[in-house]
Amino acid sequence: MKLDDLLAMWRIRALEEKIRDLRLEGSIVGSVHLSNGQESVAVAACSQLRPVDAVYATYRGHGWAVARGVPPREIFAELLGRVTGVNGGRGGSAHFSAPQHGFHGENSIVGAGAPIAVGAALAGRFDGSGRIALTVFGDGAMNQGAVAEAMNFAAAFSLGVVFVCENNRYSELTPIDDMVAQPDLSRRATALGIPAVRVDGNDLAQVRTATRLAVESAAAGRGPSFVEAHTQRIVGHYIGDAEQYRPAGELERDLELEPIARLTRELLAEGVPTEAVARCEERARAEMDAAADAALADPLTDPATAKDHLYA
Amino acid sequence: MKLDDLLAMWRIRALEEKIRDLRLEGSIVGSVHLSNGQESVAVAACSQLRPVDAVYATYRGHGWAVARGVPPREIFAELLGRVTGVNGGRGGSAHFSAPQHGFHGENSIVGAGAPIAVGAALAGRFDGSGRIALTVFGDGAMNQGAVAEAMNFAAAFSLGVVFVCENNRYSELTPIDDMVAQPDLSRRATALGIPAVRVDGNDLAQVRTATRLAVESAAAGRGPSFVEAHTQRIVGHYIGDAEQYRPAGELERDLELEPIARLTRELLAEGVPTEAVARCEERARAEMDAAADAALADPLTDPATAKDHLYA
Amino acid sequence: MPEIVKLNVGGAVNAALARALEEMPETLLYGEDVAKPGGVFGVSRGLHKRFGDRVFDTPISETAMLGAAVGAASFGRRPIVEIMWIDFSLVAFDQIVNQAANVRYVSAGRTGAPLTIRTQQGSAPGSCAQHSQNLEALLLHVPGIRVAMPRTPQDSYDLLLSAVACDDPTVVIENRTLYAGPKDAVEVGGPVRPIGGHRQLRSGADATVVVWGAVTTKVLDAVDRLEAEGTSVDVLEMVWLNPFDWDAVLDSVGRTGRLLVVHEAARTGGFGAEVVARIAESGVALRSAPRRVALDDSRIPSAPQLAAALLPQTADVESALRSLVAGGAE
Amino acid sequence: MPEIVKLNVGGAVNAALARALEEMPETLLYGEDVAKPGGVFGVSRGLHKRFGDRVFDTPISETAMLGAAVGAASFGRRPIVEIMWIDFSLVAFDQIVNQAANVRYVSAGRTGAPLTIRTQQGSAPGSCAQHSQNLEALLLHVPGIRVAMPRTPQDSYDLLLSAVACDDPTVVIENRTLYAGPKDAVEVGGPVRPIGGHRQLRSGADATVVVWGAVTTKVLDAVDRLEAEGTSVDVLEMVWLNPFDWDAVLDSVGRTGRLLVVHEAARTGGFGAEVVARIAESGVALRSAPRRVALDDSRIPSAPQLAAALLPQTADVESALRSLVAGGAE
Ligand SMILES: Cc1ncc(C[n+]2csc(CCOP(=O)(O)OP(=O)(O)O)c2C)c(N)n1
Ligand SMILES: Cc1ncc(C[n+]2csc(CCOP(=O)(O)OP(=O)(O)O)c2C)c(N)n1
Ligand SMILES: [Mg+2]
Ligand SMILES: [Mg+2]
Repeated sequence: MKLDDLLAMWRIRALEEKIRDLRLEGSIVGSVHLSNGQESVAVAACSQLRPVDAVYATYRGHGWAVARGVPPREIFAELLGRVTGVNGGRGGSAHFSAPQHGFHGENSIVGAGAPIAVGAALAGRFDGSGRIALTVFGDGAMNQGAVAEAMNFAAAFSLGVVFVCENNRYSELTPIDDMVAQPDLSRRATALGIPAVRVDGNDLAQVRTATRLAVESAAAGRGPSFVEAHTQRIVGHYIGDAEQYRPAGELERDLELEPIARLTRELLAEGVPTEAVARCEERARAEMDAAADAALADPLTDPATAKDHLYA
Repeated sequence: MKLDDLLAMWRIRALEEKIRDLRLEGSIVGSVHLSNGQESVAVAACSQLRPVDAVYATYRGHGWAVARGVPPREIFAELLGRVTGVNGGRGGSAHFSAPQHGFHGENSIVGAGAPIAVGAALAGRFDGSGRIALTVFGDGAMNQGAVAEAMNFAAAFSLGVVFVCENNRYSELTPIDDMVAQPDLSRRATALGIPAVRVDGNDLAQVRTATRLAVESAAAGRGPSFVEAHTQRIVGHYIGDAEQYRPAGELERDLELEPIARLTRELLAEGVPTEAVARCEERARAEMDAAADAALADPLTDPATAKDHLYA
Repeated sequence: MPEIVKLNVGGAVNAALARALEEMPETLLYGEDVAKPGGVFGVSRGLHKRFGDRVFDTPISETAMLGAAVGAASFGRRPIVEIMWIDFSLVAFDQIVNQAANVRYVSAGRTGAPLTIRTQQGSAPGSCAQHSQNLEALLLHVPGIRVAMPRTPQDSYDLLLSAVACDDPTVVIENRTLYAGPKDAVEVGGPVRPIGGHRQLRSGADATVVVWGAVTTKVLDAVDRLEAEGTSVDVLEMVWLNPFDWDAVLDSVGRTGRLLVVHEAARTGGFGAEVVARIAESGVALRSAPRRVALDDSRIPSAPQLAAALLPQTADVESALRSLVAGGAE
Repeated sequence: MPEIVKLNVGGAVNAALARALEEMPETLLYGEDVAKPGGVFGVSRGLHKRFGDRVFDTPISETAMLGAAVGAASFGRRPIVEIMWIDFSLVAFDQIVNQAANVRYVSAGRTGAPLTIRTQQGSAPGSCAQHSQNLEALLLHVPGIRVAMPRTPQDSYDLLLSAVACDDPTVVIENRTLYAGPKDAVEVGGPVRPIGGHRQLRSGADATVVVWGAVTTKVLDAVDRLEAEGTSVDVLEMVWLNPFDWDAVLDSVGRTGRLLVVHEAARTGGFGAEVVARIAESGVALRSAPRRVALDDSRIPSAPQLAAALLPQTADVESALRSLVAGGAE
């Protein structure tokens, strides 16, 4: 079980690192946002969702897609502009979706995914699917009006939405604490009548429990919940970020806290054989290398199709 | 003192009723929003402001303009499209301003005045004026993202802004309690780190105290405050509103609660002679009749000037 | 089975909404004050009583309203959202341009956003600058968004139903000055037509007027005056702006050799420019230079006499037509 | 006193910001990540250190940022606000269109909103649909808003200073693909010019190309190819879109009798339509029908090969010019 978690997190980490390599070598172009260090939130939260449920993420959404079961090859292919990409390369790193896997898309407009998730829950109320929606966004997105409106809208109509705020302490290059007077962001949800909790995002169990309760209450028609998961990104905001904003020693501390290092320590402490632990990383990397190679071998999407699907 | 308050409130009431008459007889055209029943909030709040301070109101702002000292004749003239109007008729009932009186304008976009008020306070920080800004909006505006963003922005930078929410229980024709899960709107401010109070808006003393403390702390550089003033409008949302949304008996109760009736009762109970009390209304009505007549006698703004001032 | 009933524009919109809610269980109708109060213009009166929870009032949160429509639509609902004034859409423009317009295209057709935004625009005596704009041109520059602008009771009924049935995000722009207008015979219950097309309001040989929106009635007044003097004019009302019936305009101008475009929106950057540009690019032979009558680029003042000086009037259309026809008359 | 320094576009913007902050104590510079981090494109590097509190980072609250600019500007500050991508302005469009644009007009000149919005737009390889749009046409349909679009280091320096000095709300639209471009000799410290005007990049007799933005370099490549074959073309880069130098365009087309407008924004409803329409309305004699080269109306896909198929390329401009010149060649 814990080894499965480790493997699941390694899959995301390995995917992100492979994407980074492809970006640095130039096979992938454009701005790319990695989720290294935040894998536990996606893995634990998605473990509590059912296929019918809808996830709305941000440009930092590769890990959430993987955790939802989107095939890595289709993600690599998407970022590589291949016809096998989940959107044939139209979405790219920051804006792809795979509805067939319950992954209803990244969004590159900060905060914009929250109201859309509310709509998915609204549909769930009428289509008998029992669907609930989970939308994840960052600490900085809490200052975007769209998120405040979405939370009140869901609260007023007790819609089944789980609002997950991945608080990684930075909004791009700026510390969230410099941009708010009240650092406890979860209070904003409470003030709207939404049950809210703050959890250690590096602790899979805490995120699982918080998400399970949120999903249960949403599914039971008791309305939205809010989960503030404290986490950290151990890479730049985007590939190429010089990260000059980090105080000395912070990254070192974060590398201790981050969920893969943490779970690895736990497993070894529990006496799980080193090989078993190491195999998770090896297996994940092998899978991602294979997926990337397959995607690289796939054909580029034909430019002749570039105008398709603008209208129904 | 209390008689002055009564006169000040009657001035607003008489202005609004005169505007209603002019609207119904067709001299004023277009949609008009009256503040009958909410006069105490404007009178008490403005009594705590200095000339340098900036007030930002909404389309329901006639009373705030009067309380700021904008000459009634110039308000009537504005609504009548006269050259003597504060904006020569360009603003009209819902969008006029009189900066020379510290009234920086009504706004017809719900919530939009709040961020602008934040900017006035921002300027105050740099121009050595000591200016603070007061922005008033309704209960419904609390659900507009702009207000949430403005409050956090002011809180994060401790800008001198007083946020006044006139909670009159309705957003146009819809009860605010149907549109929120947490009816205590002031909690939203608290959650952002903004000191917030809820007061009986019909009690001049409560509004005065709350505003005084807010203005002091803003002027002292301690940042924004939030005042939720519970009030009621005893007329329609706009002239012509059928008010079918009112439960039976509500208006009757509100007519007991509204500040002019309330203060009148107080004064008579304190033994103030009926004539002295009655004189406030008579005087106010006489002033407003005279102001309206003067405005009606003023020339219409020349259409040849309609294109002026689009650019500097 | 189709029947004829007497309805004004407000009644026609109400009838179309009722039919959509009746025949398409996946429709939802919501917006500020639309349910219990029946809408600030009374256009959705009775629908909450009749259809219950599928018709509801919302907080004053346009971004949440439109975002919710995008999400619900991608799951098979057909939300019909009222944005009370088109001016208010600007607080939530992201959800139209960056969200709704992208769903189908970016997902390569795997999902879509079949939502309808009902709004209204235009100047009315006394309305302030923030309640008077004509903003169709902003939407017409956004690939992926359909736009309709009905004016008559029949079109108000028909176009709204076509919009709701359409699988693209569609904005239906009404005009509040028309809701309470005179009743007219409206065929209801007929087949729901596909989107697109125009209305040929007058037929003539001397000039083509392309127009949309409430100002169309001013155009007809001006044209009728000229007709009395023997000048015959083709008047095309473009009730659908996207898709736009380019063939009809090209065909008419090809016959008349003269073009006047009239809209209430600001001239510069208005969609009239696109119409004039396409005609110019088409190379069709013109007998005189094309013209536009539109808002004389400005904000809109509240005082009626000031607004009237800036907005297109019948006299402006008439004199523009006279010079247009005089041009190349030889 | 003016001096010549070598700067790329990013450096030129930085120098202009530094000068504005230095010479105009009423200026403020703020936006997301602009202060301590120096901007996501490094364009405001060093300014927070040098000018302290007048340069600050903001929450991700575009509506608050722009509203605060309107308020501060009406009290005599000159806020320079960075909106990181023009696409993001859509979450706050109300503050530009319904607020900033109305202040001076509605107050009948009693107050104003002398604010500057610095933003950047356009497609870049791999950028997603929400980070690729060219939206100048939306702003150009809003009376009251000035719009500039610099491309060279010199114009990036000059236009920004003119915008800050201008008493109208002004949007300066840069292009992120140009910031890190080659350095060029830039005259800094010279007199701040009034807004308006254009750049005559090539002079010729056979056709006029009107263009703005980064695509201008593609136009020059295409024009140079034709020049080599003896076709001479007038190229006007409209670095100011509002005010727009109509006289210059009319004069040029009057001489060449042929017009091509090129922009990266979507064709339909783009500002190119306004340029073609004004030429058509002017009645100036044309030797062949005017043309536009622009984004082939679409959302913008992330994959470079897909975006390239939709965006204007040098070859598109070249072939458009060839047919333009072939037309009416007799
Ligand atoms: C409306 C909007 N404003 C600004 C941006 C630019 N931007 C992209 S990511 C980002 C920071 C978001 O921070 P946070 O919400 O904490 O998420 P994180 O990147 O830390 O996961 C910003 C400002 C945007 N994409 N959309
Ligand atoms: C952004 C926006 N959405 C909707 C409206 C239409 N509208 C005008 S007033 C109003 C109700 C506002 O209610 P509240 O904030 O409580 O103020 P009150 O009218 O009660 O004083 C609405 C929805 C608007 N003007 N602006
Ligand atoms: Mg963050
Ligand atoms: Mg209210």
